[in-house]
Amino acid sequence: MTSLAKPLARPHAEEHEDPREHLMHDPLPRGKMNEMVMEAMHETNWKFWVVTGILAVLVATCLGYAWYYLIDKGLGVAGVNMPVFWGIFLVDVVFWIGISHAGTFISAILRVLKVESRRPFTRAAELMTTFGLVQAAISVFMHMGRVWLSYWMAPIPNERMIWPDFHSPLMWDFMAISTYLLCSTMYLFLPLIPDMAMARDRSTGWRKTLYKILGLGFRGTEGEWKNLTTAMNLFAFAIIPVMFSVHTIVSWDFAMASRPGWSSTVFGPYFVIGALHSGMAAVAIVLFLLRSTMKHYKYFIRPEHFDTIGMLMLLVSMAWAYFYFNDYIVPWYGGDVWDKLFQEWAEKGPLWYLWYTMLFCNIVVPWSILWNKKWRRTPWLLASAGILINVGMWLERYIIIPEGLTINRMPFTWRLYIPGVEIALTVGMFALFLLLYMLASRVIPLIPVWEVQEGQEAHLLRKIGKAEIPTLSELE
Amino acid sequence: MSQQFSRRDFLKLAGLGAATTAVLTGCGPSSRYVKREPYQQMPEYNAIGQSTYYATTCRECAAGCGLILRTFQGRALKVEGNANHPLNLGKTCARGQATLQGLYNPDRVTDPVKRASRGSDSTQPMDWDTAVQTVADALTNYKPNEIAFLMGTAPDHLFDLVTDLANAAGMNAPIRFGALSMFEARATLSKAAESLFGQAGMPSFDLGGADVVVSFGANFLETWLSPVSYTREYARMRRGNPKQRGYFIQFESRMSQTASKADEWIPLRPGTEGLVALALGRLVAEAKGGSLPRAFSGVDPAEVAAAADVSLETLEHVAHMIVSAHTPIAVPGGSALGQSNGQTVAEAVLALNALVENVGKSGGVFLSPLSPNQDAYHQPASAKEMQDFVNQMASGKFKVLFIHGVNPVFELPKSIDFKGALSGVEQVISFATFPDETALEADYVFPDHQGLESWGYQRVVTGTSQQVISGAQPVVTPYFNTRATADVLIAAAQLAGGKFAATLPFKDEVEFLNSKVSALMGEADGSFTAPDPVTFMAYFQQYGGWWNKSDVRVSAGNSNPLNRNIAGIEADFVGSGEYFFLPFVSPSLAETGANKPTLQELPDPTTTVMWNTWIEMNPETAKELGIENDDVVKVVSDTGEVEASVYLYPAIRPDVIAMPFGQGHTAYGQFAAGRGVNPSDLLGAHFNEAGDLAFAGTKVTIQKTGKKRQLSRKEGLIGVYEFRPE
Amino acid sequence: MIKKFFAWLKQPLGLIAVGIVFLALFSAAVYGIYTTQQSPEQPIQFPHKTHVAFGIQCLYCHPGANKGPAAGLPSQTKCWGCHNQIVKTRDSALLAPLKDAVLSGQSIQWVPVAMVPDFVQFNHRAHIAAGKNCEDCHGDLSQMTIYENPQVLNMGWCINCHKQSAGDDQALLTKLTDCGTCHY
Amino acid sequence: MSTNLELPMFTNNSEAELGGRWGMVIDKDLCTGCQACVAACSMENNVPFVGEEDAGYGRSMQWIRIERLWEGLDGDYREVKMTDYQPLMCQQCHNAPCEPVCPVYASVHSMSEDLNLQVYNRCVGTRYCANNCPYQARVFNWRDYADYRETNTADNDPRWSVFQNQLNPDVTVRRRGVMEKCTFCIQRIHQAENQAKAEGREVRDGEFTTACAQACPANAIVFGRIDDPESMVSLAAETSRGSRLHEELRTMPRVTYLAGGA
Repeated sequence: MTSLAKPLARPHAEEHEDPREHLMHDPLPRGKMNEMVMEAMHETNWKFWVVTGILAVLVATCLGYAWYYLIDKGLGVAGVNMPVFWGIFLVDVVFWIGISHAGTFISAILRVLKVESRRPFTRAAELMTTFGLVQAAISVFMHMGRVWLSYWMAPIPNERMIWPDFHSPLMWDFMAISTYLLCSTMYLFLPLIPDMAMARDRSTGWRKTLYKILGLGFRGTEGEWKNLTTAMNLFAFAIIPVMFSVHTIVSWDFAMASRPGWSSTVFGPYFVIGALHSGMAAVAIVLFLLRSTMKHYKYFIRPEHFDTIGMLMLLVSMAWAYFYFNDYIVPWYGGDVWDKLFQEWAEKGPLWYLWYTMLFCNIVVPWSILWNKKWRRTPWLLASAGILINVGMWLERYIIIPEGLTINRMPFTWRLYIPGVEIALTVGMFALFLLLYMLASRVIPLIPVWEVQEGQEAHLLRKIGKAEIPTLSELE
Repeated sequence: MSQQFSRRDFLKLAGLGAATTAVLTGCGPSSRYVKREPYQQMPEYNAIGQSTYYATTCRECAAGCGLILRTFQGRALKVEGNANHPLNLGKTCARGQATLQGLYNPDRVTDPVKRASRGSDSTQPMDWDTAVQTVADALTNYKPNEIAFLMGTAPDHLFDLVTDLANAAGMNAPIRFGALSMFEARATLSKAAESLFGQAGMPSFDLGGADVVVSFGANFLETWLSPVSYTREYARMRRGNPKQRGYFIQFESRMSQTASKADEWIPLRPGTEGLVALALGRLVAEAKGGSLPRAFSGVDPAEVAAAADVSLETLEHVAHMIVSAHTPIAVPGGSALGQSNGQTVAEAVLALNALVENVGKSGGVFLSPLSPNQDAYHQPASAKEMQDFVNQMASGKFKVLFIHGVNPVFELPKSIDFKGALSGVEQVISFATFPDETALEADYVFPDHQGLESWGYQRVVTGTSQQVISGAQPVVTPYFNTRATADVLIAAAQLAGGKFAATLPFKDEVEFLNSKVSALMGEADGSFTAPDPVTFMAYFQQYGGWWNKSDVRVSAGNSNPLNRNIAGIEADFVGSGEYFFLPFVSPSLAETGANKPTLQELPDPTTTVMWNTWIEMNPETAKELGIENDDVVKVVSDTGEVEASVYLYPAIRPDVIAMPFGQGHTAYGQFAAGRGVNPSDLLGAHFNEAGDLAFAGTKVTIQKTGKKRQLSRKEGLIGVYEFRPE
Repeated sequence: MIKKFFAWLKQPLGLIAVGIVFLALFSAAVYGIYTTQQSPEQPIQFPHKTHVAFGIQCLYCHPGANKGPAAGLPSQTKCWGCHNQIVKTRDSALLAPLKDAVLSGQSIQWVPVAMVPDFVQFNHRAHIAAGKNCEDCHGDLSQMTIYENPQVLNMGWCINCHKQSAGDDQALLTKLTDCGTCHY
Repeated sequence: MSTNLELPMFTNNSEAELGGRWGMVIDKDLCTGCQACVAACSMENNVPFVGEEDAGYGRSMQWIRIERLWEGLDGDYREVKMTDYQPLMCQQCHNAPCEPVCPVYASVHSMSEDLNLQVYNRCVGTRYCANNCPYQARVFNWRDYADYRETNTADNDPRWSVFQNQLNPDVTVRRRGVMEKCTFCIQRIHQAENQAKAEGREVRDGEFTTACAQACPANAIVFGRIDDPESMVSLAAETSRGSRLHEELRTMPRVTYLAGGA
């Protein structure tokens, strides 16, 4: 990690490279940069609206109508049955929470570790956290048999002497997700304030009103900056344990249950790593999409950033592989008959191909692509690897949840799960995620301009002098 | 400004709070849409909010189990067994439990109707006066010998009424039939008993007192004769004696539900049951020493073992079990009797009992006692008699046919063309409760009450050593515009006048019932005594029947049943196919269950299939034919063909194909119609010596269709067959 | 447009409008609760207070209360049995529905007022056995014509009383606050 | 607005009171798999039917299922043996895995009866309890199976509602999205207890029984008080043939299975 933390600390080792390849060494005037970001936000062509329209229709039908249908008819329209009481909804919950992890991880950990190359893409990642959590929460609600009573999970004082049960891992989940949603939204918002202020000064009409509200009257005085930096640093440190705890708690939904294949002590770290695995990959995809669709973003998002993410992906993939086989070998060696049957079922059952696809996507793909620096720096290749990794991680959750539920201690009941309306709802959720992201790209700058400028200025300072002048972030 | 905002906030909060409270308190203005109706006049035996319990008799099969019905505010809620009833001692089977769904069923015939044309769905509702007049006209407009009655095996009081009517008026004697009696081969059993013991009657097997039970295809835990009492006796055999657990051996080519409870299931080649019984007899007789009885002298155990595809060691082992047992018993039944040599099989097995000298003893065979108001054993019509009846119908001998409580269009094999023969009958009047296939072919349907709305009694034919007449009374008022058939006949007889009126000089069904039952008042040994007929009848309904207190075990009249030849012939099989076809009665559906959704959804005990028909096939056979689970195959016999999904059943001989009877209705309500297939379509008109249908005497071929139709199973295939934990 | 609307909302007129909307919502909610607590339209405006004033015990007409779950409605013949003998009521126009019902054999369609939802298994007998009086839950019927609920019959109300009845008896408290006591 | 967390139902079950209250003994040697208990249970407890397709997909609602497995499947068909039928309903564990996982206390332990309760009106349908039940004894209302209202009909047949005449008023009719399971016929328990209380006595052994035990023709199911050492169920559970399902999980079920011939 320390080597990652100082990518520019040894520029001489890569002297043959054009120093302008690095964003930090390729500064533009501040006004120009601000204009670029604003332009990317404002200029919307017809393709954007076509895609938005399609997504909106998808959301309305696949999510809105399908969910109405699900509530009206009951969960029978989904594929869940006995013994697979949890289906794709829960797969989606874990998946989206996993996705939401990378935002915080990239932003907070890299901020804490002062990694310079994080600067342009923290916002995009943080936004992913918030929107991913929205999807996760929706999935939880869709999963419930009587969603209209879901407020019973909240500890509302009442005269009936009934509380939610704090023994229940689902309760912890509920708490963890809401905490995380709150924290990550605030963590998204804090670095957004200067940019909102910047946008406020450069826009008119309803946007001006909006940015006026969101900018909280930020004017950029010394005191404001100081407070903001303090707040951001505090949040960056504080949100890391929250992030780790959330996915650990999600894993406890499974690890606390007494089911073969679930009751595993390694699930906590394993799920966190799995979340990072899919989250990193998702960041790669999102960066690729932003870079290729948003005007001027090729300037901000460069191969060096893909390189950073690619290295992280490789590292996380290796860690994931370690945990996966740890989780695999222990029951295999431990010899519990039900655990073994579950493994046998996943590998040799009718859905054996899912297991192999998962391993291929999660291990073979990253290991064969990401070791090469040149390939790492190829955005489309990294994005493709990201898509495959996400497919693999989704399958991993699919194997744990619906496939794992097939195998229980009552062999008489073992039955396959065939998804029903969940498929439409999952498609709808992906559409909603994209739609939210696209709409957000119209109202908030997806590049934290001030952070980039801050970095560039620090590096400019450094280039002027002959002596070793430390970077701004090292000064902090 | 801020003050105003806070006021608005306050209002907002207050409004929200009120609305939430309204929703959350569950105040549900729905209470405003409910109406409560008080009793017009409260029945004196009712208490508000309390359930009332009535004793009655189950009509889901002819066994005659006593029920206690829990009723609440005029609705029947729950079937419970009558704990005092000697047949079932408070227990019920699944079909008895579901009889409520026959009562409260949307598909019942709600009014008397006239059918536009036979087989058509369009009907014209009538009023009951016209209906009664129609029956009266039918009685008077035709010569008595042109009128025929076809009745089910339940209820007995109606049969008695019709018998009286027919006898007095010179009509054809009513004939009774039922799918269960056909598949139980009752005629075979009683004729075998007669030929061996010299006395007709239904043999009863005291399993509870036996310590080794050797059953030849008898499915006594499923539908055979009286499943509830036999299941109880089975339990007594197993655990009744704390010192020794009874041992149970079943010879059957397929592991039926009964066989699945056996300690040893010995699959033999179909048709060799008689030979095996004789061979066992010889081995037992030899082991016991003394002279070899004539009955067993003609067989060679080694040859029999080869013919039956059972090892000689197995036979010797079974013989050893019998010899060393204290009270062994052999039971014939099920498919063993449904062969061309069924009566021989029954005789051979009964002879085995005679050999071990258990006839008339505890733990042995005895003839079931006759019911109190019965002078001779009446068995239901055998299939052969039904064929004769059908032939008479086709030839136009009958001008009027009354049908009650039986569905021959569905139950009889297609080759005995009941439906076609109906065209020879001018007027068909059905008293069906349900719009079944036969009612669909009737000109008029004058619906009878469902069993729980009816008066009556049922004689207990077998299953207990006491003489039992089981009483039925309505537990609820009729739900639809139906009328008791006995009432209709009595009213019609009054209208018809003459001999008819003289035979049935009753006000209604209840009066007829009294006349039949109150004669028992004088019996000293009865379960209750009463000073006068009114009290007697009140007790009769209250206790759910009358029975005598002491056991009546009728033992054989013939002193030496073994001194005779039993021809150990092998059964003949009809058809050119290579697979033995073995239809069996579905334990949950049987005759009358298919219209009840709860019974449709009860898993079959052995295969756990629900809601449909399946074809049982050994996985080896299927592999040879390239068939997998749920593949639809066509089963073809000489007389018909049916298509159904395959269940790969591991415990069946590879040369046997089995199918449950009970599905395949084309009418009979929304839960039965169009569901599954009827195996009796495959059966030809082949009979055994006693005239019972040789239903297990057919050979069939299997053809693949290339289609697949998923069977609904309660079991998961994965855990039960594929990834089995060791 | 939206901006204008919000600006308008801040004006006194707008505030009044907002106030009216919320008042309407609030009163609708209050009315909703109010209606459920009011006596509904009944086929016969049955005067409980008159009957109580005559000294008729509750259990005379609702005899199920100390025997089983439901207190029950009196059968029509029971009503008519008395009213038939009182000349004044025999031909009273107010009791015409009762007379019609008795003579025609139809049932009077009473609207239940004290109702618990289907998932609550309420048993009168246990409450009577525990020493509760009718008026503890149903209020003072000598003041009512048609019955109306004196309080909201909801779970908080039930539990509250259960807790008070149990007092310091832990075993009784366990029993009386057990979910399975009322819900199954 | 009292929220006293120290109420008994919120405290954890300790192992101090292992005695239990109601229990069941099922003799697998006697069970003939006849399904009478299943039918009786469905009729007593308003268990709806679900139709062919849903039933085949593992959604049938019966609170009891009769399991059977095979032995010797790999050998000759003569060697194939069916295991004993095993009627399986909620085992009413003392340490029930279904209880702590419910976020809303819908799956809760009845401390007064020592039974597992499923409070239908509290259930929000997370189905976690069903996942965590080692016996897979819980069933879920995937659709409105029991909705026999006239406006909500099968094939728009208004007579559909005829079925509702049979519903037991002592048992809640469940709607979609709710978990349910065997209750040991708690309505009968309460009725017997009320009756006994009114008569000033304890509930007598054999005074009442569950619907399944009542129907069982083989008398394979015995129900009663297990805290009374003289009761039929206690005596039956004492034998050496008794065992409980998945005892290794320490769920302490209240159902004892008797197996084997001896």
